[in-house]
Amino acid sequence: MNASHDNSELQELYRDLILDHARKPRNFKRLDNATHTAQGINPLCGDKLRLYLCVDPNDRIIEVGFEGSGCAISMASASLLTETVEDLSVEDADACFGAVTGRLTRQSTDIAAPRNVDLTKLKALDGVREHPSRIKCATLAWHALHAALDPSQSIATTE
Amino acid sequence: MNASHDNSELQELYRDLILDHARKPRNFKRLDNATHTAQGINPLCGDKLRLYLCVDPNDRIIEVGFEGSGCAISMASASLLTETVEDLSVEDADACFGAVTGRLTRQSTDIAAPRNVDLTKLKALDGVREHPSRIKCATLAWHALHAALDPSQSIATTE
Amino acid sequence: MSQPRLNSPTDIATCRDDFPALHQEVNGHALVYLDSAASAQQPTTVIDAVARYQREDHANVHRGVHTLSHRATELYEGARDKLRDFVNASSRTEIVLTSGTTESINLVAQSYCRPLLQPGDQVLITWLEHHSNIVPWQLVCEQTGAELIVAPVNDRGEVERDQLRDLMTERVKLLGIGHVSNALGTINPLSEIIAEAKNLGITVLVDGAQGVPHMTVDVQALGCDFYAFSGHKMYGPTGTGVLWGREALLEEMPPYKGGGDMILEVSFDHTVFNELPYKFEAGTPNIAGTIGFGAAVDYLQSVGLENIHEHEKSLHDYMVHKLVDVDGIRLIGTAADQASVQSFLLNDIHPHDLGTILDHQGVAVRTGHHCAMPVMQRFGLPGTTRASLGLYNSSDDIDRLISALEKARQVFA
Amino acid sequence: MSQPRLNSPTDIATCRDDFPALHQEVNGHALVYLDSAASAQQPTTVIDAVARYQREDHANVHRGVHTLSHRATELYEGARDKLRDFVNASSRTEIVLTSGTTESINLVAQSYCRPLLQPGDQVLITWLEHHSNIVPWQLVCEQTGAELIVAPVNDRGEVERDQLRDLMTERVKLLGIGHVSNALGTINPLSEIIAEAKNLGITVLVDGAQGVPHMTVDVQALGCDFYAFSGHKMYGPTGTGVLWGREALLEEMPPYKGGGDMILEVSFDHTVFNELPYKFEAGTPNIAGTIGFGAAVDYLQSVGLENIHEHEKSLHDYMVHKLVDVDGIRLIGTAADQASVQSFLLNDIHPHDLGTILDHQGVAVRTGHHCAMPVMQRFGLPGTTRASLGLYNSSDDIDRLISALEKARQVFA
Ligand SMILES: Cc1ncc(COP(=O)(O)O)c(C=O)c1O
Ligand SMILES: Cc1ncc(COP(=O)(O)O)c(C=O)c1O
Repeated sequence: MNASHDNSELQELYRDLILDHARKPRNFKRLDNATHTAQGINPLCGDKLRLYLCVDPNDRIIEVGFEGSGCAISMASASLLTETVEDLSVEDADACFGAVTGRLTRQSTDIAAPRNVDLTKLKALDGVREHPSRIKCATLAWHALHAALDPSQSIATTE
Repeated sequence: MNASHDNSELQELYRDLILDHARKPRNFKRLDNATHTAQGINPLCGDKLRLYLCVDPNDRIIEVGFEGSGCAISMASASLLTETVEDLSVEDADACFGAVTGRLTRQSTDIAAPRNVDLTKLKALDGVREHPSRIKCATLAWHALHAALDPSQSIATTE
Repeated sequence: MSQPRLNSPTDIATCRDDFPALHQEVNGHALVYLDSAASAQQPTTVIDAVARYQREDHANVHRGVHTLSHRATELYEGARDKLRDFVNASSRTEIVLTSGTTESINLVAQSYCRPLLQPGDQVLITWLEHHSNIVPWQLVCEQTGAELIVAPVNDRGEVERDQLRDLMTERVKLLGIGHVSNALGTINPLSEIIAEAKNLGITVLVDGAQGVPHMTVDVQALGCDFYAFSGHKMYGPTGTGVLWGREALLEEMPPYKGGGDMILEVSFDHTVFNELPYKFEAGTPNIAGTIGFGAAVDYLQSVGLENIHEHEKSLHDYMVHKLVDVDGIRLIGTAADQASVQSFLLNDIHPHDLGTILDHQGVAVRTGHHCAMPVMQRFGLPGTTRASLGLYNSSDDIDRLISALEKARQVFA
Repeated sequence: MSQPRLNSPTDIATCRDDFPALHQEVNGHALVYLDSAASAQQPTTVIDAVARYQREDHANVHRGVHTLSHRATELYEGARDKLRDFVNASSRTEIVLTSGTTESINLVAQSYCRPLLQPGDQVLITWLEHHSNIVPWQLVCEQTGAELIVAPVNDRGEVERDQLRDLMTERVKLLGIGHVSNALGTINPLSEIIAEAKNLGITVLVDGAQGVPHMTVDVQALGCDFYAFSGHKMYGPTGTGVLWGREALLEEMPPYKGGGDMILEVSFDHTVFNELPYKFEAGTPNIAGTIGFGAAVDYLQSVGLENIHEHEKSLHDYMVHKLVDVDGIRLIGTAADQASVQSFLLNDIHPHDLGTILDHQGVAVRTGHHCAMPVMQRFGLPGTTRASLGLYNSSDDIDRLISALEKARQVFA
């Protein structure tokens, strides 16, 4: 394998968009008025974050925030998540969970994203598919989203 | 390996003397007036016996008995033991323990039997040396003897 | 990285070829291995899966981002998936990997029973049990002041159903019962017994060590709460085992051992335990062994448990048929429903002597109490000689056993 | 049946050839394995000893009169003898075979401490400990009402001796301390610490998981009461380990698990436990793994622990020397006395990302909390990247690490 191939695969994983979101995560804040929250823990590498959602009476997510620490992939994924699900209905947000995790794990390619949601930006995460040990980093925030929307859960792990 | 060799090795182990002592163990009795006693357990096969000694004030073993159940080798060995150590001093009896176990395990050939004791009959047990998993059966009663003479022990196992 | 499997189902008649240990001479005779109930031999696929893992894929599991660590984790967790499928657990979180049946049962005794049992409570077992399904309960009863009670068996070696039923009261907090007796071969009518226990709200642990090698096990259909088994009784490596437990029960139980892997977060004020099944898996596990365990599942499934059951049943019938013709034989264990395990006595020859004489002729049997002293006491015996069959045995093996027994009669004539 | 060993001492420079796993490409690059502190690779002699046993000698141990069972028992107990010799225990009865360090420590927590500890008593550990030397004590303290107290470490990652001394009072019933920190490489000055503890009558357990691979261990000279270690950190199989304990202590302790092999006699009124070490060894053990563990001892002794220590020390010096020249590096763990383990950070690159980038270049390191979260918290870090060296590493491996780190800086530039 030559060095340029090397670099291109690494650059596929650490795209500029990822590095940008990792360095300057959007909506990196605690929401004191959150109606839903959940923690995500990846015991493998110690990634740990808490996701906050404000859901209005019509089941629309009106504000999203997160706090925590972790690798570039998990931070970028959480940051992208906050941009994606803000303003969605709870149902659509959960469908995004299915679509994104299905896409990254290649397990369920048939879960379509909701029509009205554009997941193009999230393709930036596709590089993890070549790095199986990193998939859990990319899905961590999404599992936390799913857990936050499910009243029976409060900690999401990626195991 | 031909059949006659087969048989000869088995007959070496189960000599007539062994089978005779196994079927009609000598001194197979509990001594209610025992001064020393110890149990021998071979957890491998469930052989279990109790040895009784009456030792007089001059440290001479004046009576020996045993009870228990076990394989032919362990019963015959116990029976032969009782014949051997009766009338010996405690010291000589313990020397016999060393000589017999040393001989059977081939570990310490240099432990000589006491001069005044004839261990010839015990050569009948030599067949076990070709059957390593049976050595413990042959030494069980001897370990019990050693334990009985050692005030700090009460159960001897062959492990 | 998983070992190649035949696509066509393996023919049971040729299985013997898959087991290298069977192809050797012992004391000048071709080995006849009739001790599978103690530990089965392993097929080449299992031995190779272990060796290949050690040579190519080894690293610690669950902990690393590097390639070998990922490969090791995938192989290890892949074995868990196979085991889930093998006993039809409803989820992989219910498959706790242990070092064997003994550890699985101790886990339940300490994590489930110890916090629960009060003086006056009872744990119920049967006279048939292996020490591994007795002593853990004795220990926890002593620790908690609860009482161990025991259902008797009849002269054929079957649990006395009426008396077992009478012992099931609301004082009983757990019933621990073997699937198949390793000493006598008795197959317990588990479905009925479990249904009776569950009707009374009694938690049921099945010691499946001797169940899984011989028949299809479906833990959901059985209806028990815990099912424990070992890799080495089913053609896998020793030092591997499973505790299957219902998720709802496992969820409530405190951890058994503390250490790496079983925690999410450790600090000196506050430690958060990991999810199932990892909460019960502290420390670096037996990785290679577990991968071999998975390969053993593949092997059993390629042969087919139905085929194994049928093959062993007809061999066992043949063995009993031949044994009863031997002068001076006495069968111990004659249950109506029996696995391919047979205990017996020959004249007054002590089993240990008989074992030596058979070994001398290349026939490997087990002699003694079979780690089931109480059932030996029940029959008033210090031990028996036991021939136990695996999928690789044949009627030739039985014939060799029979002629070796004849020789023993001569030696002790 | 034991594997052939070279008569001449193995030259450390050629040891690499003995380890098949090291001779492979990962992600298109020759593998550089710098994760031996998580689990070491195994030499061919170990892999072959395991496979040969499975192919030729397997049967259950301690239980059978037949030839295979006897061979298996001899090999298994032979490994115990090698281990006795390896740590210079005064008797083989002091070598309890376990599934690993984690189980060894849990055994002491449950069998030694649990019956002993009262509210008001303390167990003392340090901030350096691995979770396996923390959580078992947390559990037993919770069970008994005793208190877990912790000696701090300084900025170099060394235990604060004065504060450790101050914490040693007559309330402390046990000190649990690592020989070598797996996260920072710190070698604790055990002889002095143990002497202080023993002066006060405090029982001392040493977590030796990271000690045995790197230096000669003499448990009698150390003066501790328990020493726990794992096979897989010293080039043997996972799922194997030892608890060494002083006979007088082991003798007094109740059994840990119940089951086959740990008893002399079982009846429902009265069970007699087996002698040491068997009292603590319930159930069928990891036979093949333990035989491999014995082969690992042979291997280490053929190379010579002095040679290993020297080789690793000079490599570690070289690694530190090279690392400090890398722009943006920060070493974590700079104790005066350090084993061949080095944690570090590179700029603000998260260790997990760094691990991926190194792996991508064939360099296997460990990243994260290393099962030692408290010491990570002590340094205010979620984790580090850790390169740990084994006897098979070379300066080329270090050079590959350094250039891979340079590449990482570019990717995150
Ligand atoms: C210092 C230390 N203690 C304990 C352990 C636990 O060892 P094991 O996982 O083999 O039980 C490890 C390794 O993981 C270690 O490095
Ligand atoms: C019925 C039964 N239960 C439990 C065990 C214990 O299994 P292990 O020794 O693998 O823990 C055995 C085998 O020894 C057995 O036959």
